[in-house]
Amino acid sequence: MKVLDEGVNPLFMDPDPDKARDFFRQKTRAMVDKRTTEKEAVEKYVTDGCYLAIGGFGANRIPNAIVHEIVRQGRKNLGFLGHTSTHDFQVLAAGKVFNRVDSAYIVGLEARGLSRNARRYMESGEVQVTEWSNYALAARLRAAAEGVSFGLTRCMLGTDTFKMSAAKVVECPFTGKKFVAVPALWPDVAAIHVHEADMYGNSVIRGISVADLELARAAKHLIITAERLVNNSIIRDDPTVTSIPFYLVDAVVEVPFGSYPGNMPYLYFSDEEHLAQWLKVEKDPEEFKKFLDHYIYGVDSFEDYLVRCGGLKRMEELQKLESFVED
Amino acid sequence: MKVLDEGVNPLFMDPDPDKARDFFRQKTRAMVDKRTTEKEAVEKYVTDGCYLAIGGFGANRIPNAIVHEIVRQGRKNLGFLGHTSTHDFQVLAAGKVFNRVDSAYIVGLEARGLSRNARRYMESGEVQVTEWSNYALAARLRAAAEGVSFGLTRCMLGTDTFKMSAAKVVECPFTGKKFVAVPALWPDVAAIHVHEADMYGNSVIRGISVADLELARAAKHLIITAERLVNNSIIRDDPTVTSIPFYLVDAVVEVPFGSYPGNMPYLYFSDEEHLAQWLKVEKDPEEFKKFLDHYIYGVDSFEDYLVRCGGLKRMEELQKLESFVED
Amino acid sequence: MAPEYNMMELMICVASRYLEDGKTVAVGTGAPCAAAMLAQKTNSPELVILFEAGGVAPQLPQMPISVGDSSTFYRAVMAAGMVEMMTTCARGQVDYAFLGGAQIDKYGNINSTCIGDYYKPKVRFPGSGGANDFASLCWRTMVMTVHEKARFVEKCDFVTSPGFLGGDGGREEAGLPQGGPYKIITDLAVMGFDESTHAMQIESLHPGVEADKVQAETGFELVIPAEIGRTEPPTAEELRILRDEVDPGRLVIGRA
Amino acid sequence: MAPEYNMMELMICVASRYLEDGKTVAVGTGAPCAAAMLAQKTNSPELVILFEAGGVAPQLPQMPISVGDSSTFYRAVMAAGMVEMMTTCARGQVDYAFLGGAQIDKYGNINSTCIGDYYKPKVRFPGSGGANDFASLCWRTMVMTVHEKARFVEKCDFVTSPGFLGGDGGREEAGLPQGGPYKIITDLAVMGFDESTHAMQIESLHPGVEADKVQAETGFELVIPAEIGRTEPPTAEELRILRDEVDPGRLVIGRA
Repeated sequence: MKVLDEGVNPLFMDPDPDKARDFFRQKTRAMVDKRTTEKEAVEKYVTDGCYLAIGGFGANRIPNAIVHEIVRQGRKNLGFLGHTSTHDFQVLAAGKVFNRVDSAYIVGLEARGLSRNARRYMESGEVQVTEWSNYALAARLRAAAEGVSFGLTRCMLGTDTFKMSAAKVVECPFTGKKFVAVPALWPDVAAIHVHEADMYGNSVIRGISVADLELARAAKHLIITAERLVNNSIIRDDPTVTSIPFYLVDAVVEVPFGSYPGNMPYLYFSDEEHLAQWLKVEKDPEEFKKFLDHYIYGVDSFEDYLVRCGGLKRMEELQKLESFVED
Repeated sequence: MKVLDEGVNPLFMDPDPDKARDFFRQKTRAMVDKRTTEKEAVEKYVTDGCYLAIGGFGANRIPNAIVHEIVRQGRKNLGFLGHTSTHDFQVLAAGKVFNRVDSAYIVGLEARGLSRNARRYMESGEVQVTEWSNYALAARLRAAAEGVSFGLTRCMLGTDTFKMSAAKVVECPFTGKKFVAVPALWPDVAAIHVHEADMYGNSVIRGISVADLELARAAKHLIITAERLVNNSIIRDDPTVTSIPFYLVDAVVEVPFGSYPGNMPYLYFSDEEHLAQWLKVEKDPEEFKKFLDHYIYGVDSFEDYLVRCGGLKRMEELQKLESFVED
Repeated sequence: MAPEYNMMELMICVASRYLEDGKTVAVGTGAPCAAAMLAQKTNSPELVILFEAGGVAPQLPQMPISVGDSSTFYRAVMAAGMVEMMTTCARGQVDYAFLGGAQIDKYGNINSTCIGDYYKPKVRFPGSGGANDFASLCWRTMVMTVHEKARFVEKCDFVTSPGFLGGDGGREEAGLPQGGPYKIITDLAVMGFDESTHAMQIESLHPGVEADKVQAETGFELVIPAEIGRTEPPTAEELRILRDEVDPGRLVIGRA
Repeated sequence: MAPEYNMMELMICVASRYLEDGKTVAVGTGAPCAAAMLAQKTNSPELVILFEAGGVAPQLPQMPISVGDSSTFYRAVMAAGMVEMMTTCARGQVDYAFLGGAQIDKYGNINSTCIGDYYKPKVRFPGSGGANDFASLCWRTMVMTVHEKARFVEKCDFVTSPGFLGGDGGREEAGLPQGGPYKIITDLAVMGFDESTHAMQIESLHPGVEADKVQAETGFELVIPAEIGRTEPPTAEELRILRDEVDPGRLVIGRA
């Protein structure tokens, strides 16, 4: 296949579909109890040096208990899929857990501003970056989910985003038109937060799915955190809404308010005060260190973090905000 | 892009994504009332010589009112997407409406047997055929839905199915591995039967979606038939289950029992007696002609057909079968 | 006294034993579906049944008439679509698939498209459907069929779905992923494939059947190993479950 | 007496007028979202708002904080995903998208990645996000920004998202579909692009602003047509709707 142009940055993961097939062949398809804790799930599946992806959209439906646990356990040298990441990236950057990033959106928190600490880390030279667009990364995951070694898009053509990617420009064998071939990406492990899951991992997401359906299918190991566990019979009552089947899943952790301080559609809104506090304390590295000790390193679990953030009272306020009922 | 091998059969539709874009640019995105009748929808969107695709899976969730109407209006020289088609193909073959077919599964009715009439038509030399597999055709629709000119799969490699297709073998620019490039397919018109739709075309499918989500996005014109019309507010109550948004849709027709004699999940089972009658009468061309006159040409509407098939009493029996309650 | 059984019951029982626990199997209507259901109730309670149109792990209330009918996702854990199922195969997460066809050759290639010249077919069959996809992408494809010379042919009129293509190295050369035919279960014997040449070989003979009978009903030369197994006939327990729980309406086993 | 307004209100009102009825617009948080909401309540009741993370035609209960927060699909007609939205753009069904960035050049190329050398950036910004996708695939991309020399540059340090690239024929040569920048709305003027060269040109000057002021705040030579329009200031009705219905909390219009 004639390559007309190619990006110059490193490709962090092997796009060989047969190696992925060999891996998936060994992964069990038995419908067995996969319930565990965030501590055990991270110990087992998020190992130093592995390539990690986080579901959701930055501060919306994120598996924040897993994100905190990764930082608390002090993981190092991870690869990271920086697609639609905001607060999750900010937390992981605070822990300096990654040293290479496939980036589409990093260091920012959308309308809230930029994370000074994440920027410092990215400007430090400690992190290798390869550029992509959001859709290019989704297309990489989708190609992996489809069991092929590359996907096609017309995004990135003609730009420095392409130049600083690891994509290639190819010619369509039917029309002669140019397309960007993006290499399939099978992350070693992904964590996704969902509304409901059964003990086997069958999961239901309510509202937008962002790129999580593709991610769930591309990830070699998948950790599901769920707002609540439901009986398998509840899943079977309405199989149309299941979007992640059990055989993709390695671990299931029940974490109520698991997306906090992020938004969880239909359940609770984001805690903008707490998120603003993150941005504020990042201005002073000393203060930030204390902040991290208080909220992440100095607690035993995500539940303790929720307590330090105001506990049930605060959660109820955020539930009220999510109802969008006028005052 | 180096082509290592290619199928020898004709490609019926242009896979140029820019021509499709120009078409879609003109199609309105206004949320307007699209309700109409099957008669008007077929008159307007299924024109002689156009390329047609039918949703569902042969005798499951098929838009049979549209299929009958196409035959009744005597359309000719259509192209047809013969993916997962069974009874729909049988009816359209009875009307001799198509003269070229992209085929993955035709002339058969799964466990029920083969349609003699459809076979006769396909063996007559009147119909041009290009071969594909079910997934290859789904991948062609998906490529169109993604706005690219081809999709990738490892299906069909090494077989006569590939040889008699219009696909090409290409080499992955990352791994050097071989893949089949299948050309994007934008049907001129598709009809899909759904459980619920609002007047704008926002549609809900309950149960398996087969290849209809890809088809809805690939088709230039889309006719939705729905078991029932619902108020837009019902759609907005649970946007997670909408799988076809209004801007893809040109016409909305309310057709209760619209998949009859096919199965409609959760509502009614297939009428195996009526389907068996089709296969039986096809043995005798004279008897078959009378049969078609009675059930299709001699009725004014699909509702009349339902009446001739036993009307409400029969429909209630099929509803009971669909409950899967033990006798 | 050994229980009595018909050939369909034998084939289903034999097929069910090859389906390992904790694996996925894509089934069609009829005998393959019965074999998978039987396996779940005997040796492989954690076998996962998939249907190409989108049904995942249903609690089948009856024998499906279509691989897309409501029963195929009745109380399923997911009701997805065809792309979902076929890409699950492509990723390497589907272990077994059952195929059917009008012809099969010595390398397990299958014809379900036509008899005679492609452009002027004597008989036109449905074509690939999902068969080529399964045969290309699953780890192990299986066939259940009656054993007759017109069906086991030296060369298929049309290769719809790939077996080992031209034999050893055939799939690799074509670019197909690892996989291919695993067991061909007929009313006479179970055939597998020689590990090096990938040619079809007899693995076990059904009760009362000898190798020359199988060869006589086969249109190409079978590999006949020095030692051939003898198919274990259905047990009373297998037959009880098959008849009482899997196919009480005798829709499949009544067809023998 | 003409109503008073701030620059943010002006930009939002002006932007809203360019959004035609019956079209789709992909919006971000803040001013673009306000412009789209205002358009729906004035000239374009059938304008369809889309969010890149999956929200389709929501009934926005408040200004979104994130393009993926719950409000972006509150009582939407569909809650989909990113692939759905971006492929809808790719198919040619998304008319407008709003982009932002740290730098924009004379051909409408945008930088939202970094200032300085890419490998040793002086400042690292978020990168493309969905911006490159929208700029590549939508028919008309729009920008709302303050007008300052450091932002309107001769050459972007990094081209994150494509405008017309090198000018006439730039997109075609790169293989991009038809599309590209449409209007750049600042606190000084509305800029469009010359039809043949695709270089940025002044289309209308805001009340009280002259062309030399705009040029002075621009780091490259603007095309200045012989006749330049004068931006119609916000009407009382536009301002009333914007202030009372679109942004009663003054989250966006309070930022001027």
